[in-house]
Amino acid sequence: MTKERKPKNVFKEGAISSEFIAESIAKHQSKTSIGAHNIFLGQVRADAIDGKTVSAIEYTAYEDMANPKFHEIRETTFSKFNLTCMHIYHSLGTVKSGEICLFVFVSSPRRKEVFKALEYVVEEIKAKVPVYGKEIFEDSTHQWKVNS
Amino acid sequence: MTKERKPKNVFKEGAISSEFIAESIAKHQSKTSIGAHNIFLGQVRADAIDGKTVSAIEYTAYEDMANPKFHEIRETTFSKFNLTCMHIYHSLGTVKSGEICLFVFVSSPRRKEVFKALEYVVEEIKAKVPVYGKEIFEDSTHQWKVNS
Amino acid sequence: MQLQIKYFGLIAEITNCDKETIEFSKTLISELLEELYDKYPSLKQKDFKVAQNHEIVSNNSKITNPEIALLPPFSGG
Amino acid sequence: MQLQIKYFGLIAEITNCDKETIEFSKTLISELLEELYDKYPSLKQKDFKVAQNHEIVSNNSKITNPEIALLPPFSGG
Repeated sequence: MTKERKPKNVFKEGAISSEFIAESIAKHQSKTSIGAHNIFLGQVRADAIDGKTVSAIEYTAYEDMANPKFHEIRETTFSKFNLTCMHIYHSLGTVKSGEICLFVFVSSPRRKEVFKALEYVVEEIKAKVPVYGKEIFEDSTHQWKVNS
Repeated sequence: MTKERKPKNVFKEGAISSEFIAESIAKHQSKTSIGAHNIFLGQVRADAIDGKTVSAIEYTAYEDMANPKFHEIRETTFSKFNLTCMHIYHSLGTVKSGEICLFVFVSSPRRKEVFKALEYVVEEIKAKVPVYGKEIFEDSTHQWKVNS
Repeated sequence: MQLQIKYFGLIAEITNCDKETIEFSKTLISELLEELYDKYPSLKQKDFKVAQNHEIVSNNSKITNPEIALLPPFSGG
Repeated sequence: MQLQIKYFGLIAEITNCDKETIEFSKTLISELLEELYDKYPSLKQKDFKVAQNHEIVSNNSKITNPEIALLPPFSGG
């Protein structure tokens, strides 16, 4: 891929709405070389831990490192897979349980590519991007989220 | 899984709109055991074949067989993967290039499950469900779509 | 026995109809196909499978259901 | 040299601040960590990595940038 892509700000304040996702899908209808889209959505779970229930996650990030890391992941993914486009959005701040905190969207002429690419991107984000989730319980106590 | 799921009508007349997809996503915000959604969207490509461009696909199906097959795929997928829910919609009739003709939506507490489950469902649909796509060119000639 | 034969996709273009009822006195799918090949010779060159009771069946199968479908390769999604 | 140290997640709770500026006269990450362990003894029990120039670096690395970040395990997504 020779086309140059500029680093974008991946972060959005608060939850990612279903309307935002719909607009993003609709924008791709003019790209008629696309045959397959694959979308990953991370949703905040109301996990019960020691009798207390998670009511929200508060996300913070080392943004100066996270945005370049997201960009690096984008570039590597474009070089590994035949994708037409890719979009990544991650929440910062408070996201309530049931709301969406991560939106990854890949598109390609062929379906085999999007399956491989999407899983790659999501795993890379989890492993390489300095984002922190603070699980807030209903009684306002908290614990730091650990990815599994 | 002991919960019984009734066969649904998977088919929708015409293209699947981004608003419909958004509503489907929004409905899952009350299911707070979900941590990960994975969505596959099939979009009609404006393929150029022998100098002619596909402007639409007209879908027909052996519905009496297709709906039970979709149901069978749902049941098998639920038994193989730890999913909270699954939705499948396929277009019948005319879907223009750039529009969406297949919408598969799986949700689980954990992301690893949704990646495996979604690819499984999509491949099963392609292989086992009697649906036919007639590619309509701009000059109104046509050819029958072949899946790769 | 009266059979209703359903045709789909490219096959329906060859038969020029989506379904038809035929009188059939033999027992196997392969025998039905022989009759259909007589009626529509260009069917022979085409790739399709036969479904009975909404399942793909082999040509050696007995006909047990009055509805038989001729299914060219699927192209959904 | 003046260093700005940034703290995140659980680490920022231990240091009770998101960032601080410290005067540092040695050369290695490991030497910086010794000073931080003196200041925040409970840091020693915690799992974290050190980033310089927005990349994870080993404790043997030389400090070349005035911004250093202490990063506990990531939990995005």
